[in-house]
Amino acid sequence: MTVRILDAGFDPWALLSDYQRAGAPPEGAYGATAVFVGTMRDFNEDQNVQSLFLEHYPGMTEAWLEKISVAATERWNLLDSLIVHRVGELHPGEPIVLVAVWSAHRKAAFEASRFLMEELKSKAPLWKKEQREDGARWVEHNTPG
Amino acid sequence: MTVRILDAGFDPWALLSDYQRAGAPPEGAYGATAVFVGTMRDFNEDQNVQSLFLEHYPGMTEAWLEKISVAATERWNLLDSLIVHRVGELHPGEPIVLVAVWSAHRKAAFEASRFLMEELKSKAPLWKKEQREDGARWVEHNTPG
Amino acid sequence: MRIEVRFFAGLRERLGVAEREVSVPDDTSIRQLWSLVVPEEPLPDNVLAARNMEYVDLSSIPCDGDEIAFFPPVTGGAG
Amino acid sequence: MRIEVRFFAGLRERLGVAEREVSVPDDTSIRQLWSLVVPEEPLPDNVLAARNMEYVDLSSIPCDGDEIAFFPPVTGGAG
Repeated sequence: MTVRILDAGFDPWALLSDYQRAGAPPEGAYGATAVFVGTMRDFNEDQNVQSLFLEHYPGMTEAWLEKISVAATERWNLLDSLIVHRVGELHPGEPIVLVAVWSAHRKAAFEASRFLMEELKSKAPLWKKEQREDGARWVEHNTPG
Repeated sequence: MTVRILDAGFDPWALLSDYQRAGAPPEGAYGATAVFVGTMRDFNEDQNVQSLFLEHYPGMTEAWLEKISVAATERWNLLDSLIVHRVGELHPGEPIVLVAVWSAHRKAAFEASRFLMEELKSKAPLWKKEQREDGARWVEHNTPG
Repeated sequence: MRIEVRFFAGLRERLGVAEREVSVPDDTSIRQLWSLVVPEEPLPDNVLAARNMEYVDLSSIPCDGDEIAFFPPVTGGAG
Repeated sequence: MRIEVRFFAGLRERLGVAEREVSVPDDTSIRQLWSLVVPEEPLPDNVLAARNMEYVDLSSIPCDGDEIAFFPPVTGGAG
């Protein structure tokens, strides 16, 4: 069970490859891996977004992500989970968030990955400020999934 | 929209990295990527499985996977999809199937990836033969997801 | 009419045949085709059939030159 | 009691303060704490509060040495 806050760009596939190669989770035990990657789009609500600034609450953000990881692990009997979230300045096409879970069967993996994303978006202390052509503004709320 | 049947081992993360780097789907357009990887476990119904042989129906397997890809693309307005399935002989820890979808928002990605896996498991012409300590046997049916 | 008949997986192994081209009367249904090709073996309850690589009902009637496949329940994917 | 008060994101920018250590009477609720620290600004309807990095109700009463954070609705993740 791993949670990481990164202030520089990351390649979700390279990160997953390294994570699995390092032996977590144990090979042969899991049959299902579900991954979600959230990427910065170049539009939001029909307006061009040029860049994004992501603020977090150091300590609490990690604690919240660990809390939901524990909840998902217990509820779906996960073999492992990984949450990675970017902070700082981002540009379109860059990954913002990665959620991955490993389980014996696919039902648990599908449900747990979706649960983690919804819990992350609704309560993890992270805030986005969008830089558009007409200026910068804090995003007011997340849309339901 | 891509479908591939592979008769040699593959690294799902390297494959996804190459696929995205080749420019499909277009960067900045998608906000959500959902991926499912099914991996060979070293047990099934409480028995050790040493290896697996996967047979397919060349032509029909690809046609079925393309058919469900089109269905998912239309239903969830996907920006792209990728299905990769192994055939031939496999060992524990090896990936069997990769499903990936790209969309503007996460709801579509979560639902479409799960739909594709269920449609693949229930109707794609593929058959598994397990090699166990007590001999080889064809798997009789898939478990519901 | 001439039909290319194919068998897959456990069915292929049990019957000892992967494909066979047969000549059958017109209006032979897929169910009847089985009996003509494998008279020694009753049609399995859970058998699936495809006509030119698309799922088809056992009661349907193929055309000359069609490829008809019989196979057991599918077991692809993982997880 | 002494409380470390923190503000994040739009709230931090608007108030022009990221953190401030304050001394307030015992039994000051989190809601009252806001009024003491930011008397010029009404408490936003949608404000969230955390006590020592855990979500907490605005009516709860912190202890000496606690860290209390106020922040707007969260907007992390993507997709």
